Amino acid sequence: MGKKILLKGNEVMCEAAVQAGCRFFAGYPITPQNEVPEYMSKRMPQVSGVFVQAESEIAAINMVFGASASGVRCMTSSSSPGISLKQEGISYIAGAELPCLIANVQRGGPGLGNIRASQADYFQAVKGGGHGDYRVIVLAPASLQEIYNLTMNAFDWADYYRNPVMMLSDGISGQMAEPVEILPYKPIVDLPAKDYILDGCKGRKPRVVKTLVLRPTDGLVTHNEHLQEKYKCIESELSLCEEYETADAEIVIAAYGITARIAKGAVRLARKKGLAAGLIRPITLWPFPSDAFADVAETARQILTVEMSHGQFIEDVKLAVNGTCPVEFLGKGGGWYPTEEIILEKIESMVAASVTTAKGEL
Amino acid sequence: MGKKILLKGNEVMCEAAVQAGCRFFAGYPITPQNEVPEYMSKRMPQVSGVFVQAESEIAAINMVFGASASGVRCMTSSSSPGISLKQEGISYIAGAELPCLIANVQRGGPGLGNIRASQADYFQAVKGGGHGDYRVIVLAPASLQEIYNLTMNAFDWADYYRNPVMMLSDGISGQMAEPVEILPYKPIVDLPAKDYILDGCKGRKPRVVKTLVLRPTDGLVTHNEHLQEKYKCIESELSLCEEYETADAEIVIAAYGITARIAKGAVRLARKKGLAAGLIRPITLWPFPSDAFADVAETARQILTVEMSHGQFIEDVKLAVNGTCPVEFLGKGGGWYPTEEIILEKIESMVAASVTTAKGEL
Amino acid sequence: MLTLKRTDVLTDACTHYCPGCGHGIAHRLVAEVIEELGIREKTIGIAPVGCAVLMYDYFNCDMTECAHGRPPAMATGIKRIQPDKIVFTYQGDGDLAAIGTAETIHAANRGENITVIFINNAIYGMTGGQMAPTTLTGMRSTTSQDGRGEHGEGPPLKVCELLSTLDGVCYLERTAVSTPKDVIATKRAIKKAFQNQIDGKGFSLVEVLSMCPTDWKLSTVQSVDFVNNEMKEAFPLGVYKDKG
Amino acid sequence: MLTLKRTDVLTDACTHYCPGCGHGIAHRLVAEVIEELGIREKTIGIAPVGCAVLMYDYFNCDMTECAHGRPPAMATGIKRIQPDKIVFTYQGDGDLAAIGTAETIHAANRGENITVIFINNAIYGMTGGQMAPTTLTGMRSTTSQDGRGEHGEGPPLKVCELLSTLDGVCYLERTAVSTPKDVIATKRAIKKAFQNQIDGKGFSLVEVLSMCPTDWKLSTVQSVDFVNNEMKEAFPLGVYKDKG
Amino acid sequence: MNKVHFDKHRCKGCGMCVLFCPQKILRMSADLNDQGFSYPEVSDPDRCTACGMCFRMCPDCAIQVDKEGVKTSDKKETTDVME
Amino acid sequence: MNKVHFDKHRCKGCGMCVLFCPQKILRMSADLNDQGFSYPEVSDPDRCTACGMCFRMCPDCAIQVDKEGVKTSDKKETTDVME
Amino acid sequence: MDRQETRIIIAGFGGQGIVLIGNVIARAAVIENKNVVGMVSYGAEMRGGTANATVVISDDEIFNPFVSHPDMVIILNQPSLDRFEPQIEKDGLILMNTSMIKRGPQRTDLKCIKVDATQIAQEVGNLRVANIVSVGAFIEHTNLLSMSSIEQAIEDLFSSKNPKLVEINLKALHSGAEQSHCLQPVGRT
Amino acid sequence: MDRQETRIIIAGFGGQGIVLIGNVIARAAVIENKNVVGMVSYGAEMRGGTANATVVISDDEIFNPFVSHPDMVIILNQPSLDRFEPQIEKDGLILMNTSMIKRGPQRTDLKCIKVDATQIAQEVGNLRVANIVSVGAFIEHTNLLSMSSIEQAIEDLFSSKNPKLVEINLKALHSGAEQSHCLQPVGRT
Ligand SMILES: Cc1ncc(C[n+]2csc(CCOP(=O)(O)OP(=O)(O)O)c2C)c(N)n1
Ligand SMILES: Cc1ncc(C[n+]2csc(CCOP(=O)(O)OP(=O)(O)O)c2C)c(N)n1
Ligand code: SF4
Ligand code: SF4
Ligand code: SF4
Ligand code: SF4
Ligand code: SF4
Ligand code: SF4
Ligand SMILES: [Mg+2]
Ligand SMILES: [Mg+2]
Repeated sequence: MGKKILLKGNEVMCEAAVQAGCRFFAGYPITPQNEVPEYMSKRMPQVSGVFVQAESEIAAINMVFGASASGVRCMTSSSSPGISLKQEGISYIAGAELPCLIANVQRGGPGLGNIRASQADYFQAVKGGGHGDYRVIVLAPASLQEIYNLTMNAFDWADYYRNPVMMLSDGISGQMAEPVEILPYKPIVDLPAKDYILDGCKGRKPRVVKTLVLRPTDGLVTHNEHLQEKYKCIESELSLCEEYETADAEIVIAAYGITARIAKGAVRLARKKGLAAGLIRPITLWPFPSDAFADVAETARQILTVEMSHGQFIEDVKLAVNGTCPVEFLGKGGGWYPTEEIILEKIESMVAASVTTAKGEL
Repeated sequence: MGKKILLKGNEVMCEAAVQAGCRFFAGYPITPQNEVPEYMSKRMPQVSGVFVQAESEIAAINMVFGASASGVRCMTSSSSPGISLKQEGISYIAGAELPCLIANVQRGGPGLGNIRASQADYFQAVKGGGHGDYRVIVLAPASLQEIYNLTMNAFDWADYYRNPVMMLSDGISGQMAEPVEILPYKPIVDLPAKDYILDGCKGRKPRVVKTLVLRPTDGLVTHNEHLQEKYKCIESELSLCEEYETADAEIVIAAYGITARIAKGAVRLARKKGLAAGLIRPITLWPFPSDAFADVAETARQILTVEMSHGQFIEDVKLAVNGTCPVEFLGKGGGWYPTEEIILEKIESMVAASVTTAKGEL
Repeated sequence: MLTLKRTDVLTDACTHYCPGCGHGIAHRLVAEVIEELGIREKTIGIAPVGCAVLMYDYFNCDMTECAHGRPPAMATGIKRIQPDKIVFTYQGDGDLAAIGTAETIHAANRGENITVIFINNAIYGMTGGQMAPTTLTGMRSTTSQDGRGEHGEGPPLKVCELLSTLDGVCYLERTAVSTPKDVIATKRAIKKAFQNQIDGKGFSLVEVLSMCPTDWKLSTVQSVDFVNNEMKEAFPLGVYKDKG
Repeated sequence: MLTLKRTDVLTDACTHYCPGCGHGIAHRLVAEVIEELGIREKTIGIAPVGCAVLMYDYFNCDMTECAHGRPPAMATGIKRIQPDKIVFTYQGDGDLAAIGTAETIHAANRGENITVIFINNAIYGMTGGQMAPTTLTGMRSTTSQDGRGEHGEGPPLKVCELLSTLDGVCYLERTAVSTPKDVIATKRAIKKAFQNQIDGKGFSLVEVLSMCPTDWKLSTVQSVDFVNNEMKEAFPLGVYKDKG
Repeated sequence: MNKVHFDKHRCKGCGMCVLFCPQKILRMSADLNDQGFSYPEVSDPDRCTACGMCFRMCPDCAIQVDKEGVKTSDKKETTDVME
Repeated sequence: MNKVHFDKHRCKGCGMCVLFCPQKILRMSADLNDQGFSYPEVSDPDRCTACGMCFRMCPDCAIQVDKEGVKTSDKKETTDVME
Repeated sequence: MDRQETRIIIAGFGGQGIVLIGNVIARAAVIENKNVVGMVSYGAEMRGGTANATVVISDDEIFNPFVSHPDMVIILNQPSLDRFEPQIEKDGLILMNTSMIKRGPQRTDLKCIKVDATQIAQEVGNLRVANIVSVGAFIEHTNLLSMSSIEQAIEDLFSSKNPKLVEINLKALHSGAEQSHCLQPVGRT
Repeated sequence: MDRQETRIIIAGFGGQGIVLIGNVIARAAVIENKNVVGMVSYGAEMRGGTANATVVISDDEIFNPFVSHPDMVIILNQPSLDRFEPQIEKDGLILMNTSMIKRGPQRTDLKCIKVDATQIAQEVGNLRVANIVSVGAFIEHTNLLSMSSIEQAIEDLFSSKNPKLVEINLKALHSGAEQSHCLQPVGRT
């Protein structure tokens, strides 16, 4: 095991990106992700990469669009309002099937909101805040080591599937510091040649990177079908999920990212109290590990969704479970943070209610 | 009944807005919604209103933000890529609880896509393409007369709930012309006084319109809880839905907007062929008329969702039905248009399959 | 007896600004002008996203706060609907000259009859000291750690010079708050920028060179010197446009 | 024998442009310059969202098409990664001077080493004739039906004049394609703008006054007259900046 | 031999060539091409000076002009820059 | 009577007043206010000319200056514009 | 498929007044209190290409406003014939402006109205009314709408602009009606 | 609640070096191979107000990185005392910089470390090391981390910058350890 160093989540993500060969970063300051452009502004020149502080989030995502079309591993980062501004660009990049990493260090909304952590951009990330039928691979790490590892993987997946990847982080994950092992980068998939790159047409036919499809009349329909096939393939290959103590769990908590981390603590407490609790934690939010949820729903009596928002993630839980198991909710937006104790309390009240119901049924 | 006049859908929406007292429009050209700014540029001065061709969609939505804070009924309009750009602004306006109308005359995506009609911005509109836990009332008219009526209602609902309303139109609905009865405006709810308006603090305490909530630390949590309560109230008061031949239907088509209109034709054809088909059509996409869907799911054997996208609306159908009834899908994005015949075919194949299954079950 | 004291157009609240921050001085000047012109009860101010975002807590008039960079657009919406009201925006250099470039230029070119107070502190204050469009060449910030200009950042953007080419603009002046004399000149400029609006003359902007000791990582004294020596050289003070 | 004929840097495709549209002439000039400089195999062009969006079908070199108004940002991404390649954008007035204002100004001010061909036809061509930032005062369009300037639209935006104030910019020239002489001057300017990039001199922009008979609702002859008489008056031709 | 040649199928009938021909030897055809446009015809080929004005103003590259007697510098077959 | 008055609680200890007092009669306190800042004290009140420089430069409006003998024009109680 | 409605496509070059044809027909349908939906091709598709418009007319509710397989087409130029002929419903109807189209339809199941629209328009005195000439021929040989509704529609459209326009368009309309002929499907004879 | 972990809040004025305290403690924990999570208050909340940092240390996995109810607090100024005292867990610990804080804690269940940090720092020769003085006192009177890990952390942090800084900070650390005292909870005596 290598030496562990203490870094902020935002910095961990950056260093992983650098290790994975990211050589272009464009971004615009916004709290709580400022460490990202700051780190990159220092680090990129050191590795002969390019850092550009863009005039806006919109410019930044379109610079990334250009960098990606040039074939380099590239990235942008922002927090909630800034990510909203990037939606058009994300739709373009997804439509053009270009790889890149987009980090959203979520903060409280709506509007300017505040700068506390939040998970209220789930819909935007997972369903698509931009226009059209596109998908972005969405990753939700729950520890800084996982931020590190997933960020490296993210670049591989982006290249492999020619698709943007979003790192859905949050103010706590970005700001907290934790010891992390800086592992060397090793690609986890065989990477295809980038035969779409615009680098001048020397010795080959000119290439075009575009999203407009006017001809034939149904050309865009065909392109969309192609995209959907790719998305199905990603769904079948990439759904990642962690389960903890679910085997015999009667109440399974569904949570992702920092919330899942806290929920794990709650499961520990519950187990100590003799309650059969477990945790299911999607690591990829899209593709959503629906099968794992469906399986859990077969054995669990109840599922408790915990999120730092007012019920977004829960929709995917419900869709996966498809009515086979009741799904309860615990969550708020705007900078509310769950604690192990609050979650435990909710578990206890669910147990109590189900006992009551059981009695009532007699 | 008044005289009917022939207008394009985009113009119908504008005229309804003018009739309902809309006196501010800001927008930026984009096909297939250009008739909207064009009509408004002519019409607004005639009624002493203000038309501004903004430098961008972002400027337009923020002009509307200002106009709404001034208390006037106001509106902006765009098509898919332009609506993506407005997401930050929409989140702000929703967070500040200001009324306005936003029209999305959807076109094919992702990216620049094409200019054919589409319904692939459903997620963006209904789940929220912007950041944070906010909701926008989303309307989906299926005829030009309904565009007219709902546009007038939209301003009432916006004022009543202090919430942005989105008219989710599409290239066909916007471009087609149909005879429409230009009815005079009558408010459909008792409108509350606009006691939030910024008009100079003469004779009163200064007011603030804002979305930043820093203090107390949980101020934004409280604000979000308030918003959620309002949203619950809207959900209970405003879910609108049309049902057609559902009472005895074995196969119920779920569709909205222009697709529902075509689907209705398919139901007619199916009935002629002796197939027990019906149609359920949400008029409000948010709030989603979940109860009506749940009811239908109790009597129907199968539900068929039809949409001009690759499976967005279907998620709300599934959530409403919650596993009580199988939900099939027919749809594509990028400018694919369903016909009565295609839908009928799908119905027939579903019937055939279910007969086979029934046989297999024997 | 003439008393120099806090105007009632400011609320009692203590600001959240750092010690020695120029925003405080600029706030007082704007508030005093509003008082002197007797327009408090018809003024609507627009706070930016930037250190001054909380100015709605500090001003005793109707206020709003707007998305980062969009105050001129929001002001357009307000002023067009209420031409009899006085509408001003108060914006930082990131807000006005980076993300809000398009909104600034087009509101100016349309000649919107509004007043813009532009606080140029050559840095992104609120977010903790990143490079602004107006950061000086060679100046270090958290995102130009080798000094601006070393990695293709270009020279600082001069907003008054830029806007002076627009036919729609009425009045542009660059001032500072780093000496008492500058403060007086700034107030005069701000007053003129509001008076222009009252007189229906159109778009007026006052660019105020202002101290940010915190993110410059300088003491108050050093900050004042920085404005007086470095910033005034990069951004010459004066009237850049005056349609009269 | 010298033959004036279609360059191979253009594909065989017939353009979708309307009869008499200036885009066709401008395309030829850009293509010929690319040929003459021998840079086809290292050129990457960026099509705008506007009537020229399909130019990727017409140019025989690597091309991309980008979100409306963002070509300078995309060009920045491409050029920074491939400084040895020749990167140009080709943009309309809506693209470059309305929605893309911020991207234009900041790429220019950073001195990005790219070439921008700016087709000013005073109208939103592709979307069917709405007012552009460069629409002339008094000129009617589908969104300025009483003539620009009657409802607070402001005067036309002069891009070369605006950008000329930016220290980061290398070369700015305004030309036209409405007479053979202008066409020749335009080609010379475009060639210089590409040569500057080859020489690493930084941001060069050529603004080309161009005909849009369709959305002006004029004949070819009237369109040519409109450029020569009205547009050239509002937008004086000439070199606005040349760092040499 | 004609010095000026028109690609009738590429032509959109805009008339720019006609307008700018200094010799005024061009006129639009009565016939329409496949796109439905009339196209230029040379009324008096002998008077063509091969000046290239028509070529320069044609938005559709539908014209070719052969300048006899003018030497082709190696790489610069097509040029508007008069050197 | 002092012509200059400090609102110690509002003061953030920036020292602008000290820096710009032409009489050099201001200094920062050893004591700290509730916010943790030292604040200005007048070393020699008699030498205060009520020039208002300290007031003008104070970012926190923590200073009041009474200009005796100067008439208050009706509406303009506070003014930096020297007329 | 048995439908109550008639689905029409009108197609030609950009400048041939395609939109106006659709407009006149749709307005006449409104006058006759029928249900009608009209649509015009839009956007970049137009530039330098063919233009087309669609009209759907029905006594019943109209469900699908979009026409991909028309019952009837009005074709003013050759490229449009090439494009739309294959799409026409079986046993449908085609109107051709023979001034601009050299060949007849290739399908044998179509009823075919022929009118030398450009030529007639020239005779009427204005090349631009060739579109209304076609309308005259179209109405004359179909049972869709009455000639008087079309006349009314033309009046509604032009009277406010210029009464002279009403006159010349009506003249064009009637000339088209008179100087056209309708061939029964070749296949059937 | 029985937790394996120790949750610490450090609070004071912006300029008092709060972040550094958190950093030193967290790094020392890493040196001892413990699990640790540190966080610093950020953004607009800082401007002109108090700053605070949190550290959670545990031999086990740390689940909740966010500290709302600390077991221990290090308080360098009066407003922070007012704000954080009520949040401390029952029977927790409070360290106070008595140079800046006039009153003692109001709760009777808290163990209380007192150190005249600003005063001691002045004696050490640099007002700015008052933060490290506090760390010395904190480590001396708790069993959380060894003094040698803290020394190591200080060296890691400062040696690359300026060796002199290492020296003065170590001196501050030890002075703090020596010149502080710990009071048992009033309630318990
Ligand atoms: C869309 C968006 N992008 C970025 C931010 C983050 N942000 C807040 S303030 C600010 C810039 C502050 O700098 P400036 O405008 O110069 O004001 P100052 O704080 O210096 O007064 C930024 C980038 C945001 N809130 N929203
Ligand atoms: C975000 C976005 N907004 C608007 C549009 C619609 N749109 C397409 S081209 C165009 C403007 C075209 O005008 P111009 O840039 O002047 O180019 P021209 O067609 O005149 O050459 C607009 C507004 C779009 N595609 N995307
Ligand atoms: S960071 Fe700078 S601009 Fe912001 S309050 Fe502090 S000193 Fe003022
Ligand atoms: S609309 Fe105008 S700019 Fe566009 S192709 Fe036609 S003439 Fe050219
Ligand atoms: S080459 Fe010159 S003279 Fe000959 S046809 Fe062309 S324009 Fe006329
Ligand atoms: S200029 Fe070109 S396109 Fe125009 S008429 Fe002449 S040959 Fe045809
Ligand atoms: S009023 Fe003038 S002299 Fe008196 S303390 Fe203030 S600055 Fe000094
Ligand atoms: S200028 Fe104001 S805030 Fe600064 S030290 Fe003096 S009184 Fe205090
Ligand atoms: Mg600033
Ligand atoms: Mg244009």
